[in-house]
Amino acid sequence: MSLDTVENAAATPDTPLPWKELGLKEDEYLRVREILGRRPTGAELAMYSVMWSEHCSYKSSKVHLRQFGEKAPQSDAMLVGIGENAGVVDVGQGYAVTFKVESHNHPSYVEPYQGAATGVGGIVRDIIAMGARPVAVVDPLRFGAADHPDTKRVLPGVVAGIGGYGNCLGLPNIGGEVVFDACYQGNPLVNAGAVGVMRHEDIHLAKASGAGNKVILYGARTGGDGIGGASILASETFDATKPSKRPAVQVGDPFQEKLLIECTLEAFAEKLVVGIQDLGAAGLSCATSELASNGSGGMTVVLDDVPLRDSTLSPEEILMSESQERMCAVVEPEKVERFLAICEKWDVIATVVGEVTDGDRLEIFWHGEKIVDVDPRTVAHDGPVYERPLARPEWQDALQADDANKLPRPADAAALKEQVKRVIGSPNQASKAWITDQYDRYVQGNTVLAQPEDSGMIRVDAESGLGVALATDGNGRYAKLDPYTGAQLALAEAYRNVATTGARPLAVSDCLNFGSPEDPAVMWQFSEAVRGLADGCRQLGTPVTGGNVSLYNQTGDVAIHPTPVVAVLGVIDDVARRTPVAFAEQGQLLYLLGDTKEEFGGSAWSEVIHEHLGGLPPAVDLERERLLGDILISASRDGMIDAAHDLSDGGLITSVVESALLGGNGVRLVVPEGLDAFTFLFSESAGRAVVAVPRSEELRFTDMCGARGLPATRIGVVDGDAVEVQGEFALSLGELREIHEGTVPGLLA
Amino acid sequence: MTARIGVVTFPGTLDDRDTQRAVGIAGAEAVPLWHRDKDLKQVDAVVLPGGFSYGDYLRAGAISRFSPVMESVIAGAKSGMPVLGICNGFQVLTEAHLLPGAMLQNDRMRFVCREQKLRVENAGTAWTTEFTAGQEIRIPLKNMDGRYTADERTLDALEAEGRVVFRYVDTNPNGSLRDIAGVTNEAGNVVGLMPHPEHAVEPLVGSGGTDGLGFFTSILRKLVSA
Amino acid sequence: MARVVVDVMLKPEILDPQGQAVQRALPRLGFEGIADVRQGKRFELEVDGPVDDAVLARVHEMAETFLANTVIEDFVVKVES
Amino acid sequence: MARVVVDVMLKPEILDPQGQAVQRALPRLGFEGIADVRQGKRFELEVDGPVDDAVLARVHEMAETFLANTVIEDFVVKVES
Ligand SMILES: Nc1ncnc2c1ncn2[C@@H]1O[C@H](COP(=O)(O)OP(=O)(O)O)[C@@H](O)[C@H]1O
Ligand SMILES: [Mg+2]
Repeated sequence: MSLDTVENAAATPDTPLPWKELGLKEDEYLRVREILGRRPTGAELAMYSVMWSEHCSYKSSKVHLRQFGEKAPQSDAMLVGIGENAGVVDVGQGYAVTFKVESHNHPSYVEPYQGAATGVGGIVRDIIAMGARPVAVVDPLRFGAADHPDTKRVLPGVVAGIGGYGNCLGLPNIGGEVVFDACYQGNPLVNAGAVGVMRHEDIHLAKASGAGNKVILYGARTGGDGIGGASILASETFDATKPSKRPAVQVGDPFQEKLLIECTLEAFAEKLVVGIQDLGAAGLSCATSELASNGSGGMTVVLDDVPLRDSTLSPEEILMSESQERMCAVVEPEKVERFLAICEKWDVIATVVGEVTDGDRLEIFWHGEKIVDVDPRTVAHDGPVYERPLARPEWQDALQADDANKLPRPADAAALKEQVKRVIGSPNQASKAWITDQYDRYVQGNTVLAQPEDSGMIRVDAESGLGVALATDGNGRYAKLDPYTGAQLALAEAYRNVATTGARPLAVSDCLNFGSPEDPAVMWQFSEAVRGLADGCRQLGTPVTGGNVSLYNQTGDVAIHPTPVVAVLGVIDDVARRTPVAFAEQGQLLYLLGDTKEEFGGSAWSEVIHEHLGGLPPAVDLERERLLGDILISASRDGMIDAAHDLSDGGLITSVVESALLGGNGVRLVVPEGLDAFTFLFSESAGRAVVAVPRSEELRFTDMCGARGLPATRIGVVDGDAVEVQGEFALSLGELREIHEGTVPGLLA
Repeated sequence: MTARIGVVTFPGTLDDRDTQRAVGIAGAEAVPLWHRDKDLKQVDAVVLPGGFSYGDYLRAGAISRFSPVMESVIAGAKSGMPVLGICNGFQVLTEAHLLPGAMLQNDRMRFVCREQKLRVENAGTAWTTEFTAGQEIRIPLKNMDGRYTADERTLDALEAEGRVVFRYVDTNPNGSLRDIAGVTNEAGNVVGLMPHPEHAVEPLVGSGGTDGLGFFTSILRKLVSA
Repeated sequence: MARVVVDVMLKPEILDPQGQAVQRALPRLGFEGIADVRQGKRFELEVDGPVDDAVLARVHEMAETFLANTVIEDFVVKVES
Repeated sequence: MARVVVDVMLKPEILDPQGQAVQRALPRLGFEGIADVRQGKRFELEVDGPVDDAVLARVHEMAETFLANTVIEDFVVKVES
């Protein structure tokens, strides 16, 4: 097709365009025509189609996500809320922290290494775009069954990709999750999160203001990455079946991204940047339309000036390219030279490609002709919004009626011991060191806690000891049984993990992984999960600062378990006060905080021993979570406890074994009155933690719990070199270590 | 007057800030050096820190070795200036032929990050006098290309001349020949090792120990008493 | 024993950060006039017995399913003489 | 534009875990009869102008000083036709 200019489009209203092949619905295409008052040019169609995609426009999820704003608790900590590249919270002493989680699920299934690697790259650019220095990454992961052959293809590649990219960027990996479940067989979930730190005055936003300011594209050259669709526009025939020479897979270049981080931060430090935007999904289409629509004026862009890796790219393809490791900055004219000099210092290619105007149009030129002339808001913000039908699945009642509490329990002590071994050695409860040892957790020299601690913790200020903690959690089994409660349990667990290390939870980010929004059952799960999370955040006083939605995670008609992954960020005044997981001192007393009930729905025990999923998930009591958190934080601050570990999937026995193995010390446990050994060891009641109390602090600690009304039950002592449950069984640390640490290498090596 | 210790930044260097901090904690003055500058700013010693300079593309250290700053480092090293290469810095030193041998991908073909036990074999180099021979220390190790390799003759010579400075104990994490974790040149002023002493200088962060501090106090003592 | 070689290169449209890093370093080392560098892998396979069409077909299959990642890489099978 | 290829392989006496891992995996994948596998690197250089002896000599030097680490690797320079 010859160049499709704006003029040409106005003159040829009837030229058919491949809007369908680009993923637009007919009414959406008609909206575009209505907005423009003519047919779009090929380039305009390219822009609208990517920006109005589910991924970029949140068209199915928007109506639900609004609750995060509407129900947001009052929080003085919130500096930048939902809608920017990432939210920003105040952590005191003039520091601000930004954090976010994103998904790279589908690319990681196609090409595990590169898919996961570019996922890390994308989330880190979001953090830089806020003005922050990235200080850590986390990686919540979910794979198919541990023993499925395809898991052996996907998992090692994903882990190597996350490590390959993150390690090369110099970002410590401080936490994450690894979950195996057959429901993720064709849809692994590769979520990646990042945290960044800045001073308050360094916060930057994605907006282009000030007529005459220059738009600078810098970083990698633009290639034909991820533009399968746009290539149709470039062809004569609009033939979608023609094999595309454009790569379907993006290859990451972490070295380039490291340079991008350094030169961007240097430009920030010299106050050279008016507005900034990373290039992720939808590439230049997204960056230019968002920068322009968030600013005060319009923008012109000359596409011929974009540095290309592939000279055969058409203008439509350049606009849609998702080539990695690129950023876009708006810079005042007199500062351009200095900005370019900094890029040159870091060997980063930088080019002025456009200018902010005092109009209100985004105009894009190619070979001197105008090929785009749009109101940028209509591209970036006025995408379609759907109220998709939702319906509670008809199987939900039967699932909940299939009560896990009725499953046969171990008949005697020998059977109990056997089941403990099976649960501890099950892929989901076993040590993930084989995976996390592939991640650098020390780089930057500020890592206070990393895996396998309850939350990662980074020192922010070496003088004062100010630090931040981050934990991510999600349990798809719970959410399948009850999405509302499941989302709250994910929030509660991440909140508890942060508090267990002694940090005060401040804010939340999330990554909502679900099946197809066109399935009313999935949409119901989604709406319930969002409602649960929003209600929970209001109650706990931790606002949602941003997040990500990943839909269409399904194989054929079968969706994954609804999997809301929740990240909680906390702050600690002095990292010297942090509480680790390991039982480090013999003789210390073990206390169980919280109430233990018979709650086995969705439990690890029901999964491992009975391959069962049914019943109701554990009940949530967020006031109790808050009280537990307050106690753990006070106890850490006042030096009353030396170790703490939250209880979650796998129950008390799993947590105690982990703490014992990490500290290299055994424990003697006594089943508390009123509980049977089985429930004591395996129940997954929420709102609980186990703590190790020095004898000298026992009274002070139990007095505090008593005064504030938190049940604290003495359950044993750190002692010997075995995990012993009195009157039931004992397992030596050596045997436990073999079971716990041998499973994952055995599956993957 | 305290010693001035240069810390080089190549594109892709990661542990430069940590190394500067470690130098400062030891009581010396850290002087940042940039790869494009031949000027060593009159430093008394140089550290090449860890990271992925040039992405470790081609081979770890292979591209950095040709940078302008390395011309001066090579000249300085040959005339006795103390030089320490940590991880990627060690790789640069072997690529620059200031240290014998070469580094290959770990035998397990995965990145490895762990707390590593080492034995100090030579406490006489510029960077190890605060240790005693035979002492065991724990510092973090993290690398993809850490398998130290040289031909048998070279290895025998290194052993005979006491130029193996550190050896891995308990676990050989990357398949290094003869468990070698670090070596020195004939003069003992240039030392390279794979593990990261700069991540073990404060009790609270990194691996939690302070066994790495000895590297920096060793050089400080040598320079100040010289 | 005969040797069969499999050369695996990134597809031309795929970004090759390694090759680019090499290319950008060359002028600094005094090597001008190299317009492009691509870096790939070379596998040398020592085959028991003679290399006939059947063996080559098997190596081809091996390359396709295992040695190369055909999502991003192309490969060529050659008999080394 | 002409193409010059530099093949870089580990010296025979150097352990090649990547090659070994490939070799070990082959029988599991149903490929028998491969006695040894070595994995190396292949560089494709696009040269501006004709490839004469002077150019080849320069590429040779480039390989020796830069593309290969001759402590552990051997290399071969070839003109691709
Ligand atoms: N993919 C991963 N990357 C980094 N750390 C991980 C990963 N998976 C698990 N971890 C870490 O391992 C530890 C145990 O994980 P998990 O049992 O899921 O913790 P919890 O149940 O307390 O949330 C935690 O410190 C967690 O951050
Ligand atoms: Mg935990």
